Amino acid sequence: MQRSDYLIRKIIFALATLAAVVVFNFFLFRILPGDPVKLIIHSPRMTAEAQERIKSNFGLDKPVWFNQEGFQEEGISGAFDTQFTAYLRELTKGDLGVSFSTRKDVSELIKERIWRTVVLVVVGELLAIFIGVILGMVAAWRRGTSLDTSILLYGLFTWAMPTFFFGIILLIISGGRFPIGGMVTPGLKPDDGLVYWQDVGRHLILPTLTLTILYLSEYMLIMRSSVVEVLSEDYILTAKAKGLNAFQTFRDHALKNAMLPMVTIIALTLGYTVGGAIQVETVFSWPGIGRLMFDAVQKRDYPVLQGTFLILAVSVIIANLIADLLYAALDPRVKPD
Amino acid sequence: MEKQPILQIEDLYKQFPVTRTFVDRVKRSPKQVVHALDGISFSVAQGEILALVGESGSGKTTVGMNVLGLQVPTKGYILFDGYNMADWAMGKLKSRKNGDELSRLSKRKQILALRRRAQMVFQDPYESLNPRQTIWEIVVEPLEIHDLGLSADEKEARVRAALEDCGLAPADHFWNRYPDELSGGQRQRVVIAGALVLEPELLVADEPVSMLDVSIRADILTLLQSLRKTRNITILYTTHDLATAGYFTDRMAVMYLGRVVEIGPTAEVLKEPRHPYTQALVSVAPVPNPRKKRKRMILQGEVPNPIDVPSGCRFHPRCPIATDECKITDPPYVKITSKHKVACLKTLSVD
Amino acid sequence: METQNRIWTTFRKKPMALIGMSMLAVTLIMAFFAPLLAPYDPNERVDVTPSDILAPPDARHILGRDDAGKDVLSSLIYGARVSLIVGFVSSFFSMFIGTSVGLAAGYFGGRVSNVLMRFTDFLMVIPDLPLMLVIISVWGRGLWKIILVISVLYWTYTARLVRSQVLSIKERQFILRAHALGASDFRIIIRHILPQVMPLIIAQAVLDISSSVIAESTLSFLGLGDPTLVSWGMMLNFAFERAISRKAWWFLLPPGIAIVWVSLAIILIGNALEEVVNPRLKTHHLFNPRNMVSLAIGKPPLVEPESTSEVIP
Amino acid sequence: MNTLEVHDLSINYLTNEGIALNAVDGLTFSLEQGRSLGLVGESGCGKTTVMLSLMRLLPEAGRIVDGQILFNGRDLLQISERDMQSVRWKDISMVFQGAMNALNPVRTVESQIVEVLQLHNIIDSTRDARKRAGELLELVGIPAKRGSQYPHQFSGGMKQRAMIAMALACNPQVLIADEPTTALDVMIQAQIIELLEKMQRLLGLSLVLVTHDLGVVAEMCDDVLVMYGGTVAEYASSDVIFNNPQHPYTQRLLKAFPDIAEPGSDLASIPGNPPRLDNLPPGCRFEPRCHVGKGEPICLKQLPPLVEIEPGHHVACHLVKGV
Repeated sequence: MQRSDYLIRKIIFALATLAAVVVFNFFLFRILPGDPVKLIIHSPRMTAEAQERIKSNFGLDKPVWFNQEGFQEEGISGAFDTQFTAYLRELTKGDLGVSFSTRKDVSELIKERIWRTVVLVVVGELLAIFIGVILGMVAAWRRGTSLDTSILLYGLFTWAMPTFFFGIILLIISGGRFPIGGMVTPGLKPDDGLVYWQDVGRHLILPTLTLTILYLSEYMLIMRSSVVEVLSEDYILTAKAKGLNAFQTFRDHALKNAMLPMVTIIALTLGYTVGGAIQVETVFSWPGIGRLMFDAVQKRDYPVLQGTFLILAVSVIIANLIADLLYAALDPRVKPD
Repeated sequence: MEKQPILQIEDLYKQFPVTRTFVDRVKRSPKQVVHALDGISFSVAQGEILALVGESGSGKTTVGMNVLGLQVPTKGYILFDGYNMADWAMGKLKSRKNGDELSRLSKRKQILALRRRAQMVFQDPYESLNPRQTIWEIVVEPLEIHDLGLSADEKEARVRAALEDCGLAPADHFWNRYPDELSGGQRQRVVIAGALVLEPELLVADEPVSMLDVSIRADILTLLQSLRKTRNITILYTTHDLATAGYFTDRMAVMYLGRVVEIGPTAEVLKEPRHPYTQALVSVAPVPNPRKKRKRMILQGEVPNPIDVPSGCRFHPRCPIATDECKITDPPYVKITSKHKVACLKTLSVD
Repeated sequence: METQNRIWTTFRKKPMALIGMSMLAVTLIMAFFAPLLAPYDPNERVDVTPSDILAPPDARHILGRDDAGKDVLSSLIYGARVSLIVGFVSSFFSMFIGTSVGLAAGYFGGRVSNVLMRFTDFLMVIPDLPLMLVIISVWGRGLWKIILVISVLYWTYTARLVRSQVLSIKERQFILRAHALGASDFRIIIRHILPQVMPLIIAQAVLDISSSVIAESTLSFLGLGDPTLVSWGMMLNFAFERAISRKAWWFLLPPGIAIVWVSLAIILIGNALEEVVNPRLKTHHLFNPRNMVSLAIGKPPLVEPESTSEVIP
Repeated sequence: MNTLEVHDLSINYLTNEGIALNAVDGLTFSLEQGRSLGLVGESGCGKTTVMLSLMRLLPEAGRIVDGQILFNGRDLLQISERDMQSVRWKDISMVFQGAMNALNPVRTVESQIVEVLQLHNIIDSTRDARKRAGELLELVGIPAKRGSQYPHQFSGGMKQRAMIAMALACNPQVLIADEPTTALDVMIQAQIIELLEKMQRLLGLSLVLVTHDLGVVAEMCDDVLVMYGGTVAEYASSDVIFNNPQHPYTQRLLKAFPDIAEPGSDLASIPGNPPRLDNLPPGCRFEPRCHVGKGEPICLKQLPPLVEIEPGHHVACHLVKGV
């Protein structure tokens, strides 16, 4: 398949998905019953000044979709003077509205916390992939032995385990050896230098462990079946016939072919991992985007909910695109012929 | 009495669009088309067995699909018993003769009437039977699709007759079995029985023996040949193996890149092939005796891409006796005998 | 149809299936006979003294009491109902929608199928938990709303699976044969395509039950469960903050273990079914060749092979 | 001394339940340097099993339970796996039937040839190895620059040529070809046959051709070994087999093969079906289908020994009297 064709198709799909998410996000909070927007304006804890700012910024006084009078007066430009265009304008400026409960700018809240979730997810995910791939290879190699069945049972078990409950179990079992909540022991400040970051690191251990232990089983099972499938291909018999020993055959012929499906699977499960991060941040009160979303759910803080959902969805879409491009680079069959 | 041809193919063209990528659309590069068939004309008499021979990409299977109405020609037409096959396959038959009851039937009924009279035998005995159906369900299915108003006993009788005519006797020893319990040869017999149960007049056999072991091929070929006598069936036999065609077919059409380059009585075409391509194919067919080794006329290169067909005579790039003239003119048919004609400019000089 | 019960006989013999089915049976009985089994009615108002809050297990409350002083065991038993209902119903919906979309897109193809599949890909890319959180927190909480949201998000995987299967089956020769016989599209789908795809759909649907159970418990844990019903996720939500500080394991652990129990039971069944439907490859080329040459054994006496399937000459 | 000698080779397959099914029984043949042997038989006759056993590449369930495989006098069944690895491709190399995916799809064709050159230290520097790979591709009719392309960019015929180039890389003494032409068009088939013949003459290779196609064997092979149900039916020079066949199976097989030179001549196929491994008769494996020996008590009970009825002509049939 033409590579340029593959890339264009993937990029267009990603852009279309982004647009769809933005539109979906806008409508979600206006169409559904109990129009939350009105709620934002008239909630008791909003200062008059903040209400005014939101009203003007988000053009809440204007019609949602098509501006009738604006059309008569200024023609086309008038017609588009609506809530939706205001929403888009604010979005491009990075203004996601004001938090209903903390009255801080949503974009500020997110900017402050995003790297914490990124660290958690990236570290957890990389460890899960790394260990999962290795265990998967071992299981495929030793297929049919007791090691293989025990790895399979471990996989089934973690598949049945809700992430948040596994977090709770780790919390109980660790029994104080590791910090069980928050990001840093109170009193330490970032400018304390290394000591501060070491402390953050220790707080990161349990949440990351939860993600890693649960998600490595998915990669392991997929890697195992992919390796077993690749190892039964004709070109592996050719390699063996060429005089390569088992290890050389595996390294030079089986590995790359087995890794290809892994890239697509990782892309597919990214959305799932983000869901896991929300649960882990809730259980260990790790102050990332996930926790922010959880609090927003509890307090009905719609602007924050809207903002966090947008950020999470957009980051997963971009990560997916990257995985697709990586696949195109790895698989020669997608090269321009 | 010259038998009235059951099948008439006039100037048949079949082209498949090439899927356009984004880049093509952006650059608005010209639409490309695969020239599967580029003007085929021949007719088949009632009860005749015609072989369509050629390498992959010659279009022999496409002819079979169009003859059965499973594909609709891009240009030209096929007459089956006087009806236009393309219209019939779409159920849009215009009344051919006055008082013709067929064209008054509904679309679905017309298509069923066509399917009853023209059936197909497939290449891969392992793939052409639904592994989840018993032999009985496979062979009786056509009777369920076409409710011919048969009672249960009549259906059983028909299935039994079809199975036993195909050499699977006693029938009740087989019909409760599943395909994976039978050998390749037996499975191919079930496929043929499935086609016979509707008592068709035309059978298109697409490479029916190429997947079978040599020792059981002859039986299937003899079975196909016997159908002409026992059931008065006309057979279109497509294959790449000239030797099997030589064994049981009356006439042979040699195809290259969507065209018939030579057509004539099988024995004649095999004994004195006149088209250079046929000569090469015959010379290259392996003969099971080292003493009869013949000089092989091996054509270099591969069958060209059917998207951009070579100019003039399409065989000229690989033809050993091609001249400049062959590069420009598309060769018309030259009559060797009343039934044997060749599309090659160099035929006469070859005598 | 012999192959159907061939699947059933091999499935029944697999140990994983037996364990899974018995575990599931226990849960089903618990859910069905909840009123008889549960010592107390969890919805009943109970006058509570401070000492009753998170009271440890005693004779009258085998699993102690929760943060509202109610009997943990009774809530646990009633909680099974929500999990099983959500699990089975949303899995059925996602199987039904996914199969029809996958079948239509796979068999008929064309513009409609492209739009359908692009929409499926779109839904698959969006992270599902955040989307569920957003929809439910705006739309309002309720058992049926949870079921709908889960089904809408989980049918995409089934759709893709069914579509790829249908595409590969459609190319096989016995489908061309059915066309040549004059079979209608409807008949081809019902008689030739579905029987091939059905076992895979069922295996996937079973696995979907467990993912729906987990999704429901996660939503409930994050505070979006149906407030009017007792569910394990909700119990964990209440238990989470208070129980840990008070070390009330008897309230915190049972609901979580119950969730794992149900979803593990279903996964064991689903995995056993998956193993029967497309058995995983056993042999490949890179095995230890040490006993390929075993001349020591010498030619064994020709064992009289009992004819497994006697082929007619 | 013969390049390759096989004595009384027997191979079983273990089913999952551990039952040993006999796939090859008492196979014996020899191959001199530069000569070609056709291993002919129908599906399930064990010819592919024999071929794989020569390089000890049987699948996991395969067990070589008896016999010797002498390569230049050295018994390949007695050496370690490591030593066998240095024999594979250096002394004996192979061309597979399904060349379609016998090449690694994610590596260039050239790199797969360079790999084997360096593995057996024919050429150590990558630059020279790449040059040699280009020469090999040109030798089999593929432009050297196409070496940097991937297998999916090659047609069926081209892939088979690339396989042959790879098989010749370490100039082996024996080249084994497993149905090299089956999946190809008639004309490409002829090109591949011609190429193999040329390579054999040019490099003095010994060739083992495994096929079900008697025509291809007649074109290419000096000697022919006809296999049936895992045993040798008849083994002689190609001229003898095709013109003076003694074993009933060989006779009927030749009659079942349509000859293009005499179109319309009658064909007689052999009744019944090839035997299945899990259903082998105790006596002569061909007895159920044999027009001569069917029902004969000796054929029913006893496996016929391979007898040299005349120099160089071996037949395994009770009813063929030694000359």
